[in-house]
Amino acid sequence: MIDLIYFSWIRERIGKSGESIETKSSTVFELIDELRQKDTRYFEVFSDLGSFRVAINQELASFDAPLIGAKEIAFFPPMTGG
Amino acid sequence: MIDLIYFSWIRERIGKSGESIETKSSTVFELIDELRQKDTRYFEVFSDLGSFRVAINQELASFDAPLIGAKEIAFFPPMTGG
Amino acid sequence: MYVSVQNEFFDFSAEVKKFSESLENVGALVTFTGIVRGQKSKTLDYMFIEHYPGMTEAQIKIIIEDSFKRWKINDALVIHRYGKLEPGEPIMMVATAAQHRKEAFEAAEFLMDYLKSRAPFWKKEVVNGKEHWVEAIAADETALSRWR
Amino acid sequence: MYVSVQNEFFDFSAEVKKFSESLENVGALVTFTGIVRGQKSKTLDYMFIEHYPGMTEAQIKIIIEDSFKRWKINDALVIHRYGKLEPGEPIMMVATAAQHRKEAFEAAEFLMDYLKSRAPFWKKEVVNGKEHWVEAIAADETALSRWR
Repeated sequence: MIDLIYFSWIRERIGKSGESIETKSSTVFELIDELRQKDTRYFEVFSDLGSFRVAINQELASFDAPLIGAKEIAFFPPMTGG
Repeated sequence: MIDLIYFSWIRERIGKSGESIETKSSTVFELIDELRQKDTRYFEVFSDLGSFRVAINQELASFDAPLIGAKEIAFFPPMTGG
Repeated sequence: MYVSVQNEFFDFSAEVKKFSESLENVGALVTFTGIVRGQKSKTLDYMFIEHYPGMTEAQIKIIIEDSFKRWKINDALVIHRYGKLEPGEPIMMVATAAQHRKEAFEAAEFLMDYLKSRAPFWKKEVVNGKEHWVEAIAADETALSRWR
Repeated sequence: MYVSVQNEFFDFSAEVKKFSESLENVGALVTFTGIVRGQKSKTLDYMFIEHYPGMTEAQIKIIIEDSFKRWKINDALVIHRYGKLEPGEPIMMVATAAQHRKEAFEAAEFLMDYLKSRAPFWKKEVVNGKEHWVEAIAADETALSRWR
């Protein structure tokens, strides 16, 4: 089981702050593809790879990062801190 | 009459913080030359043009600035504020 | 190093006083404070900041450790708020202490640039009752590139 | 604009508080504080700062006016001391307020670079009972050149 966490408009559009899933995806990119196929909301949220970022176990990761050891994967828009 | 003011090591080496003089010099450079001839202390203080700055009426001036209208001329080393 | 991610209001002058009193042999102290602007044309009702608990503080510490490697600085402080913030309230602050001004300024700007685009915070503005998420601006990403 | 050339000690956190309370619609506040270092190898007894009364304050105002022309900043503050200063005491401070961080940082650095080399102050250090005038360093003159 992997915990998915959503922030900002991703959380709002998917309609929940997170969920636990079973996946056979081996990279972030495969996981995104899997999520896209869940339903239209997911498809729309994850349609533009340039519009969001991903963190694995609370560290920024690239889309081709492997999911081995991933317990918590977060999806969020580019940060706007400071 | 023009008031000359000296700061920092220029004041210390000349041995006074200022003096009033009559001069026929028409530029800062001529005035420096005139001061150099007063005595050895002045000659040494003003020997290296790169070691000091000049202000006319409290504004930084170049060595070729004319003395017309000059009431107060200050000599000092490069500033070390901040 | 002092890092605080908090909802509570903070008094930046009191924080900088506390920070400065802990320092020794420091010649230069730089602070940056970000404040919620009460925009002129549009009327900002309030701002809301969401963050990623757990990741936020860890990420800020990594950024500060990185600044310690890049510049000879004595110490650094970061305070960043989340939750609801009214116009005029402090959002966050950075303070850096060094022997010389160049290092203190550069480290503070570096920390700011990284906090803007790498610390997991997301700002929402509520203007005339309508809310929208603040979009990341390209200039902030560009600002980061000078530290590579 | 607030300018003070003074012998008296100042509490920079109190000054920045006062300054910040006078501001409206500001998003970024940068402060720089210069502190007398208690150098490690050599033991600084104290520092003495001489200045050019009359010219000093006028010169600082000109520098601030110049910063107002170069950047969109809301306000700026400069406090600079003269006379005898002990290690650990504040020498001077600069504060700038703007809508955005880039302007506030650049204006503060600009003011610092100009104060270093253009405001008529001269520092003397007294180390183990021996006094010497601090020499201007080439790096400070170089720092100025980036604003031309």
